[in-house]
Amino acid sequence: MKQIFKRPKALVDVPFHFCPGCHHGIIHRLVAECIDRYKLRGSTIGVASVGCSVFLYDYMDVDVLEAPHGRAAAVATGVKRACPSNFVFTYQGDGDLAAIGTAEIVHAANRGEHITVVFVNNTVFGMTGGQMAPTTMEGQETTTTPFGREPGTNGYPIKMAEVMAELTGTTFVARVAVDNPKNLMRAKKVLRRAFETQIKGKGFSFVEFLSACPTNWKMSPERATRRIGEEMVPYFPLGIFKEDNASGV
Amino acid sequence: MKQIFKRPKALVDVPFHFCPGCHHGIIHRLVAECIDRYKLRGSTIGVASVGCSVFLYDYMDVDVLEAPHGRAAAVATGVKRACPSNFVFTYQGDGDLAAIGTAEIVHAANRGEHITVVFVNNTVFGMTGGQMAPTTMEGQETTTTPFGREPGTNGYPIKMAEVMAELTGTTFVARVAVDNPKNLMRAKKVLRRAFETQIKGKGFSFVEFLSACPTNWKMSPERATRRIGEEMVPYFPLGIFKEDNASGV
Amino acid sequence: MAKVKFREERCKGCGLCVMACPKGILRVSSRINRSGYPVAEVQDMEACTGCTFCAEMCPDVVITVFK
Amino acid sequence: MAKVKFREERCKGCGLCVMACPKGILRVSSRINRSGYPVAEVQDMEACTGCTFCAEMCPDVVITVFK
Amino acid sequence: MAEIEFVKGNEAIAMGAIEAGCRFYFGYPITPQNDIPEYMSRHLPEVGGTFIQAESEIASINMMLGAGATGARAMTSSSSPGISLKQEGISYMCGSQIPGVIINMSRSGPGLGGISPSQGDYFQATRGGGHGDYRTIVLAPYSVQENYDLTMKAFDLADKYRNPVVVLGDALLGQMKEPLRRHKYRKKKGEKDWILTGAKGRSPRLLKSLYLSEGELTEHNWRLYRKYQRMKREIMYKVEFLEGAKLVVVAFGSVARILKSTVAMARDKGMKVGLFRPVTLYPFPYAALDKLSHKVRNFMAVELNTGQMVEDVKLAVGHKKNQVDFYGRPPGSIPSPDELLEEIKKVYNKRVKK
Amino acid sequence: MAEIEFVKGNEAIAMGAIEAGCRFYFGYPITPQNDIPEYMSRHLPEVGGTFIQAESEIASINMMLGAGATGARAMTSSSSPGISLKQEGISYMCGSQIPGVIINMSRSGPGLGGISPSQGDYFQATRGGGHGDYRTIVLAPYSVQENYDLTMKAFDLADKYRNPVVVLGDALLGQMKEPLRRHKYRKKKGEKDWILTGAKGRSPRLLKSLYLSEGELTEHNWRLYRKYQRMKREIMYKVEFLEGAKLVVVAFGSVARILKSTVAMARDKGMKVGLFRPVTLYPFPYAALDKLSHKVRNFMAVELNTGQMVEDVKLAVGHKKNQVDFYGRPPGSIPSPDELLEEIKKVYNKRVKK
Amino acid sequence: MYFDCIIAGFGGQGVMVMGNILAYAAIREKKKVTYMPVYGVEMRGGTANCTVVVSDREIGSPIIQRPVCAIVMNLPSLEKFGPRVRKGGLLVVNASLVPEEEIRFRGLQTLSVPSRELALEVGNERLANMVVLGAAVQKSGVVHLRSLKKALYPALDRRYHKMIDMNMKAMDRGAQFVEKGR
Amino acid sequence: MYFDCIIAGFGGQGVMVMGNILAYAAIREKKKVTYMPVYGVEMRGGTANCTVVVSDREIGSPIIQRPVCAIVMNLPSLEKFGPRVRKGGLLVVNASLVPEEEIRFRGLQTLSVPSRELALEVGNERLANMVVLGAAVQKSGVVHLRSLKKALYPALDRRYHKMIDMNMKAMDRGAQFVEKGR
Ligand SMILES: Cc1ncc(C[n+]2csc(CCOP(=O)(O)OP(=O)(O)O)c2C)c(N)n1
Ligand SMILES: Cc1ncc(C[n+]2csc(CCOP(=O)(O)OP(=O)(O)O)c2C)c(N)n1
Ligand code: SF4
Ligand code: SF4
Ligand code: SF4
Ligand code: SF4
Repeated sequence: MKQIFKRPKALVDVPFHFCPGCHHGIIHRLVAECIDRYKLRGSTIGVASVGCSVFLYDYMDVDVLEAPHGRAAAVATGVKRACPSNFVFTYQGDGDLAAIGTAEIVHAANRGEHITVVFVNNTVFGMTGGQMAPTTMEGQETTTTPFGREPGTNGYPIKMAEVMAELTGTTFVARVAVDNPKNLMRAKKVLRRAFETQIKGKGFSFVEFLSACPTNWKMSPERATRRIGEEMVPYFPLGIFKEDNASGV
Repeated sequence: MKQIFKRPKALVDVPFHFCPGCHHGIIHRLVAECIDRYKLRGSTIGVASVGCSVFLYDYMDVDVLEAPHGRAAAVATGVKRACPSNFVFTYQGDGDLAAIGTAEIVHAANRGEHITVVFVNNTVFGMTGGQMAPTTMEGQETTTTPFGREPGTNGYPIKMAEVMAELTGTTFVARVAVDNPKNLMRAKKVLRRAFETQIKGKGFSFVEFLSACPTNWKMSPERATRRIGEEMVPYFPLGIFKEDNASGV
Repeated sequence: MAKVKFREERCKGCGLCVMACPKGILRVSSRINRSGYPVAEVQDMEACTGCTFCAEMCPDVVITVFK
Repeated sequence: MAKVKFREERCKGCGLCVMACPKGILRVSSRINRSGYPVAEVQDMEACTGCTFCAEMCPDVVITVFK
Repeated sequence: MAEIEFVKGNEAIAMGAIEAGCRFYFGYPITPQNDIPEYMSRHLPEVGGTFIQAESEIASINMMLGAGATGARAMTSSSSPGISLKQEGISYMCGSQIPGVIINMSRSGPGLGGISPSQGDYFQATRGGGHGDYRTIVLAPYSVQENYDLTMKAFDLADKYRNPVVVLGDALLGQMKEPLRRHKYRKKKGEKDWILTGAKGRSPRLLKSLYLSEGELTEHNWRLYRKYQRMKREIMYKVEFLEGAKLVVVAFGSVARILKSTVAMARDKGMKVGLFRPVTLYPFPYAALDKLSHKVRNFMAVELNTGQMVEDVKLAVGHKKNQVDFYGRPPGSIPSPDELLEEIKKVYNKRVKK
Repeated sequence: MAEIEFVKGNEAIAMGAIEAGCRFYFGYPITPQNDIPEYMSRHLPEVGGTFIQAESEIASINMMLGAGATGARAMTSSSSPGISLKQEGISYMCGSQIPGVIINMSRSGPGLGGISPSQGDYFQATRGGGHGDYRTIVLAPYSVQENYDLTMKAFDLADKYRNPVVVLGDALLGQMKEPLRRHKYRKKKGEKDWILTGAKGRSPRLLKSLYLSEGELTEHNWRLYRKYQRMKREIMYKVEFLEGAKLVVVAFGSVARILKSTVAMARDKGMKVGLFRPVTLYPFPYAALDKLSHKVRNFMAVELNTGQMVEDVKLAVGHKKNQVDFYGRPPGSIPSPDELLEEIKKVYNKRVKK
Repeated sequence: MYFDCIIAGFGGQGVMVMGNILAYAAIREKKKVTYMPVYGVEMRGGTANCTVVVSDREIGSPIIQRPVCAIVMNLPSLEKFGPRVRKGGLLVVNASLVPEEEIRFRGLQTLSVPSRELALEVGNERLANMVVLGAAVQKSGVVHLRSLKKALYPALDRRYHKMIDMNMKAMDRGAQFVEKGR
Repeated sequence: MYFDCIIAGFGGQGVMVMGNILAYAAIREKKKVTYMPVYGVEMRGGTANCTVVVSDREIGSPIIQRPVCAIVMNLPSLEKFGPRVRKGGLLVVNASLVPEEEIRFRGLQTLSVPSRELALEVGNERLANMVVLGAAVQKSGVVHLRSLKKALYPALDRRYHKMIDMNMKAMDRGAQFVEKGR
């Protein structure tokens, strides 16, 4: 019998600190698979952000730099400009990227930095205990929207992939989910294209993952995973929003 | 004979400090005309930004608050939330709003704050001596792009009106120019609609003005004014990008 | 002929593998591992087709699949 | 019958009024005001239609128009 | 039991704020102070107030600047890294003389550091971490009750001096629970004749920090300087066990709280140790310490950092023949009363028993 | 004349940086230091370097953090309000031990203030305006030549200590022009074995500031503390007119430069006045001043603020029977040599001639 | 009087609520009290502990290096906090998760409570923490059992008030275990 | 030797370039020199001034309250800086923009240069600043006229080198005016 599914090599063999059923684990594995696939273990520099994924460096068998909250895209800009032949990615939550880090992601994208951004949208601030994120859905209860997010005062869930696609500087922009095997397989393929965008020197690539946070959604992992298809996908449609084959710059 | 054109009352009768041929003067006057038209002199709170227009308070006969560079939209949020029945506007340059202030404008817009944003895009940092702005055109020479803006390293001129229109929270988004009497008349009408949006409680309104900076473009006022139609308008199309008539929130 | 193997001490009993299995042969048992989580198990290994869905969906990389 | 009036000491000689005038009756003279700027002037007031274009375009609110 | 509640330190701050008339809160989540925005988001609407979770700490401080300019009582809260981001805004508020209350429930730095209590932000708070020659009043509570009381006081001081006021707590003071006695806030009188409300029936008002004409900014800075001097009226400190003390321990906030036990233990062992606790860190109680230094020769500063407030202690008493010793525990962990007793013993044996 | 150029202070900094091997510049425009980015944008490409005008000061410092982590020599520059915004990033760089050079050509605060020279950022620079218990080396040039030399030195120190280094100038030092003698940079030896370059053939490396396991962060902070102590080796200062001095004026940067004239004038008038100029503001030359205080009784700190460095002077010499006087000109204008002479006379007459 | 204790266990075992109830009970008895929680970084799992200090005088430090009493709900907590208990102090151990042989500390009073079994007797294994708390209070006498039970009202969220009866029973069962040795 | 002066005028009158040329001339003569510009806030218009200090010893302050010499190109500058010139110092005035009757300062040497007229003679009124500079140098003797002319090469941007001849002529004309009184 042959082993047809195994742990990617780039994923250090230690247990994740994530909560049961958290999709961060799946997304970490997909990133590691790509590092393996494109033989990037020796040339990758990862930029970890602040959020539940801050321990990225404990899990990825590559060089990692920790960025201040929200600034991963600026940090990655510095890294990539200094080391243009390395593969550079950021891994950021929706608080990190779409709230405090808005200016940094918009301008890194607009400059067309040759980096790959893995963006995890779980509609809450996970690490800090479930406060509202810019992506929190209308009516969703969080610890800072105890009566549900009300657009009149708290604004609307922001669609980052769409905003990114609007910027001239971006080359590849997509939104995926890993809530069922079908979506997950598609996410894999999309993530590969994002990696290839950078590897081929074509510019800025951005993949938004819809992700479950059972803990802060106060749902069972199963219920949380189903919520993605039921509530999130209708508002945050999946797909490739932009794929520019011109040689980036 | 009747006086058919006069200085608006809301515009304090002192000389502007602007350079000869700078469009800031025209735009200031248009704002003052709207304050007169809607009788807002006693209820307006203006938020001045940092840039050539920092002295807004010397010219507008209304209460004014000075915001730190880039933060006018956040400051205006605080003002408007505290004084919901006052008329609140910001007046910001493209360095202020589209560079350092990106996060603040995106999120004020996304929250649908009931404020009016007057955004002056002159493709440079005027006050600091003509450095590149996020809106600087491809190939344009500035003091920090001495060989012309090259998108590969400096990124692309950002189209703020389009980005604003993409956000669910905005009600009224438009781009105008004041480079000739026809465009100017249209700009007046558009600005009125932006004012009305707030007055009627319909939400966030945003008007981007294409504006000439003869000094830093190193052009005569006439040449600079012509550049708007020749170079800017083709890239930054004029028009109303969004007009939402539903009662804001 | 296929086989799935669970690295029990890593399992957090989230049940995403159970959701993913098209054959419905997985379940979260009442056995508790050292970390205090109930662990997933196969009820009917014979029926496994080796589709790897469970392994793909497992956030904690608990499962390996052989065929 | 229309008339434009210039508040000379405010003029900066930018010439935007000249550009705007559909009748082409304005020009920037060689007279210098107290701030050191050459000032705009009307060459042929008779031809003025009172369209207000010059006044609208003047960044320094130098011009008032009567009709 | 009606009036005594058992309350978390962070919540006491939020309660104090609302009681003192704070109706606007702007903040961005960060551990270990999230109970404050969470409490505010639930309870401000009940009193007609506004809670905004801003997109960042920078946006928060600037929203507060905006609300404060209209005369509203407003607050923002964060913890160390978030407070660093607010420095420019704080400098602007000082320059434009706009009041507001800033809570720093500090954690361990530098950088992301950790979420344990720390006093590494003493310099930042007392010397103005932002640019320019400004100061903010800094209040340092050491109990849940003081969290409540001093937050209320902070609003009065902010309005009185038209200046931001910082309440400097830390993870320990935010997380601990103690009984709290709420009391009614008595409103200070006084109109705000500088606020922006629209210039109806009056000439326009302006709040700014830019002064460009010759000499204007220097004059403005002198004005601010005189104001900071006037703030000395607000100096607060607490002393304990001073009778016959041969060694006075100087400490604030959480470590002063821990030292309360330590000093009691030392007294039990017959050591003549006293405790001096600055409650206002700016203005610092120099004069009081100076006065004390006529009676006591030996001082020991204890901090949860490698030496910040100790400089103020030296500036206060160092000009005489006094000894100022120091024990610092760098951010990352907290010493127990027993550990601190050991450190005090060392100094006591060296200085007093020698 | 070949090697002597007549150069603006800001440009000398940019030239020194490029000569010292700086190949990455990240900045955001702000008066009065725009010559630096402007020079860099023109000349970095000539040496294969990269200039980025970032979207903000925060982005700039974080780009520098990224480039510095890969071992590249990188710089950012700004002026007061922009430096306030970099404080969080500086704290992270210290925590993660990433080198980099930060230029602050400071202007007048608080808030937007004005663009005249000022020394209102002394506390921010020397005590860490950001959160946590960190320090950065601070170099204070006082001539165009020193702008050049000390910027070069800043890169070496940054690498040597794996720590950000601040060069603290101001509008005067940035705008003035003087002859400059450029000299070749001699590269310090030493491999960087901690940099991120991809883990080819080695185990992965990690640069971070988060330490959560018990005791880890305290230990990390002790390590940093010991490093800051080691920096004392780098202390630099300059003295003039010390022979027989009865009053020593202590000042740094632009005001020290102005005082050079004043003190010469005082000597001409027969007043025994000397000048002590700290060149490293952190670490501060406490020991040297202390030593001097055995010979001289009277000190006078002069600053372009209402009193910051004077605290360090007091900490250095205040424990003896010394007098420390102070003259401060708040941000907004600069005193002339004559005006300063008047101030020195007052002190001299009171202390020395009494 | 002065009493301090550390209560420790896995996240999810309800150690924080134990500390809270004890603190409220002390307040009922007009004592001074401080409560100090310590969480790990992870949202779920990891360890959690809290410190409760009760006294009739004003309380100094809310954190304690060497407590008079420790209540440990699992093995890692025993290992961490057991050795810290003061000589002559009280160590209360959740015997359902900690093997008897691990408990060997000299000079302490130890109380092993088979919490799971007793909780199941009362009706629900999730009441284990209340059983242990009842036992600890009965043994230490820091507050009256009566006060502890009354403290459930202010300490529990209103949503859980319907379960107060069950919780009281569990406390009684723990106390009874101390009295009767079973 | 020690010499310091303030050169002041409207933005656009070229006072900064005057200061620069003077500084370069001093460098040619192996003297120490500092140059300090002061701008207004506005990009255009407003006032501009700079201070040049020349000495054969190391220079202290680059800014000067009471200069040995002031060169004022317009009335506001005369009003601001005239009174500041040291007793016995030199005041050079651009007579084309400053009416003679405004110049009444005691104890100073004054030199009024009809710069516009002289510049027009040389061919271009924009050379007025060079005329005044030539006159000031001739009068004060701070540097040789020769050095001043040579200093045009390093001081002017290469783009303007084709105009160096004209500039030299203007300087000569200014010097001549001092010598001949016309
Ligand atoms: C400057 C600063 N502000 C705030 C924080 C606190 N903080 C840490 S993570 C986080 C947000 C986490 O949410 P997200 O980015 O969505 O990631 P998730 O945890 O959900 O994966 C916040 C606000 C911080 N560390 N630094
Ligand atoms: C924090 C901070 N950074 C930078 C500056 C310097 N600054 C002042 S105005 C400005 C940009 C001006 O450009 P823009 O907003 O386009 O307005 P304009 O002057 O062109 O009208 C900058 C960078 C500042 N004052 N504060
Ligand atoms: S809190 Fe949410 S995002 Fe964070 S690890 Fe748990 S489930 Fe995942
Ligand atoms: S610099 Fe440009 S934007 Fe500023 S006032 Fe002059 S012309 Fe207008
Ligand atoms: S998906 Fe993985 S962690 Fe979750 S229950 Fe299945 S095997 Fe366990
Ligand atoms: S537009 Fe106005 S300022 Fe310009 S030349 Fe005409 S009148 Fe003068």
